[in-house]
Amino acid sequence: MTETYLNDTVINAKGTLCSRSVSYPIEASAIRKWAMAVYWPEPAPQKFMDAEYAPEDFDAFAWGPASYASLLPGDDSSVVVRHGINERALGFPEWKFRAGLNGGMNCTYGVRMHVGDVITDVKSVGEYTERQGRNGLMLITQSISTWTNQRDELVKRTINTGICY
Amino acid sequence: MNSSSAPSIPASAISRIQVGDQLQPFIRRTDFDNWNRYAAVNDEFLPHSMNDEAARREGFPKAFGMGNLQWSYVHSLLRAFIGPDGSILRVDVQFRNPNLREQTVTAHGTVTGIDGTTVSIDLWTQEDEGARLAVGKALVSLPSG
Amino acid sequence: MADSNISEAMKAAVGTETSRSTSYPISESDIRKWAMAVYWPDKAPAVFTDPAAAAKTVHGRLVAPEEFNPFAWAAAKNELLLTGGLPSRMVNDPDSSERALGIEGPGLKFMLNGGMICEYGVRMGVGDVITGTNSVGEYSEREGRLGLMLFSRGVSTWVNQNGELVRRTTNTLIRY
Amino acid sequence: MTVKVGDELPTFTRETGFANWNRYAAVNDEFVPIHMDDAAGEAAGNGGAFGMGNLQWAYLHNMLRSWIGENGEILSIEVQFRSPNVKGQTVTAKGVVTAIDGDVISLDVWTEQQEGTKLAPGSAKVKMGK
Repeated sequence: MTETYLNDTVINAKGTLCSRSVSYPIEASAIRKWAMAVYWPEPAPQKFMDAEYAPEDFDAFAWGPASYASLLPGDDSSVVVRHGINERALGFPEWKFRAGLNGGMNCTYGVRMHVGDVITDVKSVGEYTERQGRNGLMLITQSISTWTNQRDELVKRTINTGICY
Repeated sequence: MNSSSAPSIPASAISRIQVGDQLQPFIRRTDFDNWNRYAAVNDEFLPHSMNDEAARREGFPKAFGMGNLQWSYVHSLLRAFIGPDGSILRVDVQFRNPNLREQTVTAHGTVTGIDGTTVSIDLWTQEDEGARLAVGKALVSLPSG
Repeated sequence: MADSNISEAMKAAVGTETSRSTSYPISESDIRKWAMAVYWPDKAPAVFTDPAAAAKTVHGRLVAPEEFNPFAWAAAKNELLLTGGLPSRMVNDPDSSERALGIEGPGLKFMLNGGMICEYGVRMGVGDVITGTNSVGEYSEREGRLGLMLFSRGVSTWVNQNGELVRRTTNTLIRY
Repeated sequence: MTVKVGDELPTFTRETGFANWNRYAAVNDEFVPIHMDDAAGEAAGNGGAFGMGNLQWAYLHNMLRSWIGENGEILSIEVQFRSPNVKGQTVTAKGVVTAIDGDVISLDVWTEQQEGTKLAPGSAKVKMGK
């Protein structure tokens, strides 16, 4: 039985900047397809077909970043972590979980994304906590993703919560 | 697999090609992974390619992939053969059998004729047991030299 | 039992232009994602993902894979040249191509993709706007393992913004 | 439009299954076996394939966007994924105004299935378009 997941390495990692990804320039075509998919089977609003700007939930890193760099010492960036953070490179224990669930998201929006914008995503470690649940001791993970555009304006800040047991 | 023992030909110049040459096969294990990605780019979301139940309702044992993806596999096969400076002039393919889930599909080609810098090729895709899924012909042109 | 599913009206319709579409300008990401999808799980060749690598080829720019479809997902403009109905891609109706022509279809229940022939002209690349015109191709039929099978063809001709032929595709639909 | 606490937003509804999920995977490159293969979803204990939390997230955004109008702004949103979105469910995104502070409107938002079970409850702050 695991007594705790939270060793000093995990606790002290809070706030650590883990990676920086830079997107390809946002294209009208990507905005259009995104809107078509999330509004399907109804037509997407015309403003998205015209790519006036992207829907807030648009992921500029879908289908991969243009460049990716780990910010962790000793990590050669060979593993591109799109969701969450590189726990192995952070030196976290190699937990063996039966399940990993998307626990939720929390997002604060700044300026909109437009065609031609290049987004930078910096991921950092949020708070790791644990809780006793039906399935035993659960680890609740948080990763924080901060997006800025080419003018350094905040686009969004997302906290992703994962539940592992 | 009739091509495994034959020499495979890299991206080529016309002078190095002979009738009878086999193209380096293009191989994919096929499943929802491939088909949904193809649907993604071609907006081709067909129930019988996304859902076993839907395929069974149409009388197939399980979900099957798009003919268009066989078409792409054949083009990938040809592109590797002609290299970046060659061109595909014409492709003609018939779909004979469904590409069922979990089959490994191999695209093959054999050089059947050379006329100047134009090469004719017989091509086909086959599943693990050797049954042909798509068969066809292509004309490509290679850089001289 | 009909001896033939090919009516006089169907024969007379061969050659008729049915619809025309104009694409949005082809973008880098359209090409990149297409190549990623069709080569997956291997990496797509750099000529489709890296403009610098593409510039070193005879094309001198990022060009799309030959089989790339600039009309996937959406077109900037769709024009029906006939009033009979939607283009066949939009609905799952074996008679849709005849319906679009305003003539009666053979009323066969099942349809299969019978194959396609494609002739290529100039390559498609970033920024190109493609105009595609669909027209009615030849009908034929023959007795096969599924009974009397009807083969109908649709011809699609694509040109770019300079009027150059990009490709001509003949699709065969098998109905039974 | 005058907004007051207790106002309910026009809903956004979708019948969900592979047709929606695979389209979403298409644009988000989210081709995960549990979302596209019943056997994989079953192995994960969900009785079959199930939809992405990200798509519930998108549906909530769609609802908010249509309510706030062209010039409105979504300031923040937060959801928890409580229950899987399984095949054949009709998912409805709903919202209700909980507070108004100047031009900032707070809302409870959630998605629910056809029987009223909440799949993804959360909250949001928005500004209406002028």
